Amino acid sequence: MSGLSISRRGLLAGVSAIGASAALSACGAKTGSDTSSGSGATADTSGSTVKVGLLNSLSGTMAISEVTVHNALLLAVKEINAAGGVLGKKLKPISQDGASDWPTFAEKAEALIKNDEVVATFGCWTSASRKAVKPVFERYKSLLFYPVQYEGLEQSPYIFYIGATTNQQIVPALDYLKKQGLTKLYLVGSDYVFPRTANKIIKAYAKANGMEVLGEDYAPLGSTEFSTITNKVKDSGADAVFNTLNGDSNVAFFKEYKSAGLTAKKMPVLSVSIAEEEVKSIGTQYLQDQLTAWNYYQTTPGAANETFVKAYQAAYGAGKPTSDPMEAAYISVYLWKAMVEKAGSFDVAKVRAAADGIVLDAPEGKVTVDGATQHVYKTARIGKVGSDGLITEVWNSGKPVKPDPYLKGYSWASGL
Amino acid sequence: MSGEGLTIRDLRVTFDGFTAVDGVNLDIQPGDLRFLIGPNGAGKTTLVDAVTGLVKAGGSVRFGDEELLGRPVHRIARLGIGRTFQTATVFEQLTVLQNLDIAAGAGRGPMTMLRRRKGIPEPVANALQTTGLTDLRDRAAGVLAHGQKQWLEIGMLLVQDVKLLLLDEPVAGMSHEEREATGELLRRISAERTVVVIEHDMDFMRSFARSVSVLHAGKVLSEGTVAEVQADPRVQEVYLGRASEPEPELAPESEPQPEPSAPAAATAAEEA
Amino acid sequence: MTVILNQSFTGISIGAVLLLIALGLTLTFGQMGVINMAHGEFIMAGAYTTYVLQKSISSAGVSLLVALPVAFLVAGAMGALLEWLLIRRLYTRPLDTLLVTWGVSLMLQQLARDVFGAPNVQTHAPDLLTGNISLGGGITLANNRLFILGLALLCVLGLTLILRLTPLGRRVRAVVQNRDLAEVSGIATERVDRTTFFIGSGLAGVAGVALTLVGPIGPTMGTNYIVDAFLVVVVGGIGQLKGSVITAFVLGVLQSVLEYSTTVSVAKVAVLVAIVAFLQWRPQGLYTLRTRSLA
Amino acid sequence: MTTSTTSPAKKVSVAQPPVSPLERFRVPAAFLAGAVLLLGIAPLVLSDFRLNLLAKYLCYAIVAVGVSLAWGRGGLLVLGQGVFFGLGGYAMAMHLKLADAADTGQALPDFMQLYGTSDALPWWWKPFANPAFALAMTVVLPMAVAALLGFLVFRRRVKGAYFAILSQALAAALSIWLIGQQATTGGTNGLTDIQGFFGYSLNDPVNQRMVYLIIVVVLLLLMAAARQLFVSRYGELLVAVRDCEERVRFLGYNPANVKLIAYVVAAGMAGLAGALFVPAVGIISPALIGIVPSIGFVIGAAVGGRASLVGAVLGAIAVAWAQSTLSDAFPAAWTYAQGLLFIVAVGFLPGGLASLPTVVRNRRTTTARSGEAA
Repeated sequence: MSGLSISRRGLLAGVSAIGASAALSACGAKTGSDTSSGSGATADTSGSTVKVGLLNSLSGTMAISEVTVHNALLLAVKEINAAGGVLGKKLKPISQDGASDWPTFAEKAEALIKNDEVVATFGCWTSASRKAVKPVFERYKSLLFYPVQYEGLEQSPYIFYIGATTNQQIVPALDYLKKQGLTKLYLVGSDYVFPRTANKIIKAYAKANGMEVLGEDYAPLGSTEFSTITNKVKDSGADAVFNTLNGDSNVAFFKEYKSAGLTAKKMPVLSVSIAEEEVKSIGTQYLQDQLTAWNYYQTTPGAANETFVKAYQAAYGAGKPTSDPMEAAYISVYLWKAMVEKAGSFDVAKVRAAADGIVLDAPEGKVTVDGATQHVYKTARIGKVGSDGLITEVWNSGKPVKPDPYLKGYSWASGL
Repeated sequence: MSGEGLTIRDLRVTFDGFTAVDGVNLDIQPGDLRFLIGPNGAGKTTLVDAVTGLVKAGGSVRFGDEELLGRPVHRIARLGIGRTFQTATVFEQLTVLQNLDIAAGAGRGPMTMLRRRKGIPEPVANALQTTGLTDLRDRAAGVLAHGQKQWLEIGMLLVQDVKLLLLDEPVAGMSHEEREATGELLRRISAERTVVVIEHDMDFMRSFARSVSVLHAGKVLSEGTVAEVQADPRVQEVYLGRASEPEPELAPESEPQPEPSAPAAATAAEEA
Repeated sequence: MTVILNQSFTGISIGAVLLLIALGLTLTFGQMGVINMAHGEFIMAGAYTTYVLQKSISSAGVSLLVALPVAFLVAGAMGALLEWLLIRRLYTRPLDTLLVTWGVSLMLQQLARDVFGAPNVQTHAPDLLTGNISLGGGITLANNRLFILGLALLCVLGLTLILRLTPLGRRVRAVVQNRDLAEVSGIATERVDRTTFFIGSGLAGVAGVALTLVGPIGPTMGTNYIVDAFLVVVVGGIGQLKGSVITAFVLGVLQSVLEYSTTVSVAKVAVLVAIVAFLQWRPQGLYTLRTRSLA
Repeated sequence: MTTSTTSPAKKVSVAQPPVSPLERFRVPAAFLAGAVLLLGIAPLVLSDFRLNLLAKYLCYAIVAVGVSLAWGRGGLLVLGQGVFFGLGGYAMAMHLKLADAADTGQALPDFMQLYGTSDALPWWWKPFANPAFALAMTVVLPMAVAALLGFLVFRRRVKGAYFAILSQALAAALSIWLIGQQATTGGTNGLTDIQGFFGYSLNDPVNQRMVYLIIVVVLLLLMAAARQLFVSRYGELLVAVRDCEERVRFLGYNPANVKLIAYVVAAGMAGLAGALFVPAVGIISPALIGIVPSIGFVIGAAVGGRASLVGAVLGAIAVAWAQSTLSDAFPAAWTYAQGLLFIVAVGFLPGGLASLPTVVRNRRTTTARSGEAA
């Protein structure tokens, strides 16, 4: 934060009416010189309340998933306020709609930081929206808590990654398949960054572990025609399908899969983007006994989860399922609260410094913040879809897995 | 007398098996004022469509030394062949002056095109004068009366400086005085250009035609001066011998359904 | 060989879906020239009709069969309403119709979201339609696809009969070929327009019922199909049912063959390029009504 | 159908009164007022954040200038402007990513290091390291694509509806293709995290303001250029082609070329807008290219008044503003309002809001006249 550009700002009024390009050369920081604006987060913490930003898609194609996360965030804020707030201050949630559009996410992130002066922001779902807002949070040195499992390979000082990184979801899922003797895989995914990165990891893992990847197909996001891909899968003779499809495509894929005569018994599908909410919209008719990989299920045992599910259903309706991203969103607010209280301040630098080692008895089990990577230790859980639409755990990693977003601890991943 | 002649040999146009023009031969000399007459469906408008490149045709159509068949519409127009339509077709959103200025400008270079029109080009002023539209020049063409639109169309052909004018029922719907004035105008124009008129109005034809071709069922039935044609028994049979067909004078402009030559119809059909 | 046969069937079944979603458009777009972007939402209405009916009729098979006519009526009524409220005012402005109905489509999507919720809903397919028929040698035909194929062909047959044989069909064709003449001949063109739109939109509803067997049911499901459906009619040629039928199956097979040998993205892009190239060759589509002055 | 010319009942009112001297100065005066407002006043009264938002809206406004030309005047419903916006944006973003990488001593842009399949820069990225080439491409690339598509489509007289549907298909195809090439285009993420703009850090608000000023200047220049096209002989010809293409053909013009020019110019403007969008917002992604954003580009112009330059520009700004302001507070209601806006503006007010004064005036003065005027 240098005063260099601030002193020059006075120039602006004078030059603004003059030809812009000429003026450009007269002032402004050059790239490379570390003068990131001098306008870090200017959160206002003087009053009896502090604002927190909730940045989710409330409209557009992603609203389906993100509204549930938004609900979980609001629930956590409400609970925290009821229990006295954070450092004696009540939280005032400010919701902004990312509208399923990445540039809009960037715009809204800026609005939250600059206009609403929030102390921290919670939200984003897709990798693309996270990538879009990342420079904004870095520019203004403000914090984002990201609640969704993602493709790893990222470590921004201003983002806390509360969802699983690849070694807490993809790698354990592969370990599980290997253990079951399902070594010939077919990879089906939506065409975006998470499936492509996940599949890269899967292929490297397979190579090192004597497994075989027989085919790899991507469908454009929102694609609903899967007959050809299903034919390819069927003809491949694979033991199992590793499914990284997203959203609507899953519905079409599983309907096709079933009518092609493929079942969980013949060729199980392990999905990493199907949680309880999605099971409901696809239908157990098509999904029964198929596998999923997450860190949390509605059925995960423990008092913390019982409380969470009860509170959520009391707030949003008895039949409403809870899912992994919702749980991660919910605990992200509590984790932030714990960091602030440990730091004794809302100051971003102090909060970050206090983060390491924060432990929470979460609905998904014990989670611990890893200060170095700003990820959390999470337990990997493989689940099976039951006839009631709920997912029950069939295997877990036994203990929380240390986050390793760049897979540095895995020798087979060195070439990635 | 100047201009070039139109030579048509064995012209054929078929639509899905229906032959609209069936081996027509025509020779129109420079400076002629030729009338094409014939009952409905005789192929008059289709013949003009073929000459101006609107429909595909077999045979040969030569204007001077140039073969016209197979050329795109705008290339034929640039050779100096202009036409009007049964339904007067002008640019309704533009003013009379703008209509004429556009008609005058097919050969303009890019720099002229990109500049605003300053003043009134001389040919445009002359055409305004000739067609009597000078006072209406800043009015939108869409609000002109029917007859005025047809005059505007003729004016557009004048500024276009065409050598051959093909007019499709230019006096339909005009009052007697207007017909006379139009006829005089055509006569004057034909001093320097070749004019072909499709017409149903026999009085009008008798007054102004220099030569006449009668079309029937896609073929030339008779050709010659007004008197010769009128004396031809085959022509009388075609016009009078069919009970269903009323006396042509009595049914000038209510030509029913087929022959939708107007571009508006073409556009609508294509867009449908 | 097995691959080829299986892929051919896949292509035909993709074609059947395309045909079903485009069939209504051959009337509203092909015959009437209306670019109705809300057509996709009529498909959605058909799908939600199935969902609602299934809540009251527990048997999946019965509810599906009941849904077919009900969805036809529901979507048809929506279409007739749309025609009466908006489209009839816009017949001379086809491009503006596109944008206006896009607005309608946005509103209908939001309506579905408010009524049924933003997430997809599920319907239960009858067990009979979730299996497949094995012809031996690894060749299998999925029952739901066979059902859709049959339904599509049935709709084509029905539509052809209506257009060819009934007085209504004659009036529809008369209005398409020459509105003014039809009007002076004593045909109530406005009523014919509305009826045509009713049938076209109703067919979208039927397509929606069929799509519950293969795809997601949600507020935005219509947008997945709308451009493809229009392309089928554009390539097939205006006013000609057979053009759309052939096009749907050709595009379906093309898509499935390309998808099998390359990737879905490449196949999609390649099909679109092929369509643009085809329209270079035949700008009026595969079949077209030839009229004079219109080569 | 045909009535006699001499019939007294057929007296017509003057549709276009001759331009009065007052009218003559109205346009430059309005232009000047707009310039003062955007260049002088807005930067003083708006916060960094709001000014940045305005910069984004003005990028949409630049697209609207081209839409007004091609659609308003030329009658070409350009439903694929997202394609050209995207091409311009990607051309610019590719250069800026390469410059960022060079600043930090990297051979490859960050996303390629993460998701790429090769250690070498793809050949088609290489020329974009040259700023002049990249800048030229932001305009040349969209114009070339438009010229090719326009040539194919207009030459074969593919008409309005087909053209609109093909444009949409093109938009869909390009966005699918970009998404599929993640290793070299960033896939769905697009190109993000852009740090510098020709050597100036975009993290510095001063430079952000300069980007805003550049955008304003470009917008004003393009509006002036479009205005010149509108009043030129070409502008008159374009209207003639819109109203009756066949007739123009018989006058010896090739309407395909007339339309092509409007289409290509509009594409160039959209490309420039996309290029300026990148430093203003810091991202370009396939989400800005598909069918929905392409319709969005047209809607602003439709609401404001497609045939009116100022109307189209203000419409684009207003719709973008409403979108970002109202969608937070009332996501559902906003969607309804948006749909209703399309319906009312396009269906019942084809001249857009710009025509509202005229419509009201006409209604007041002549209640008897049939509402034929379009």
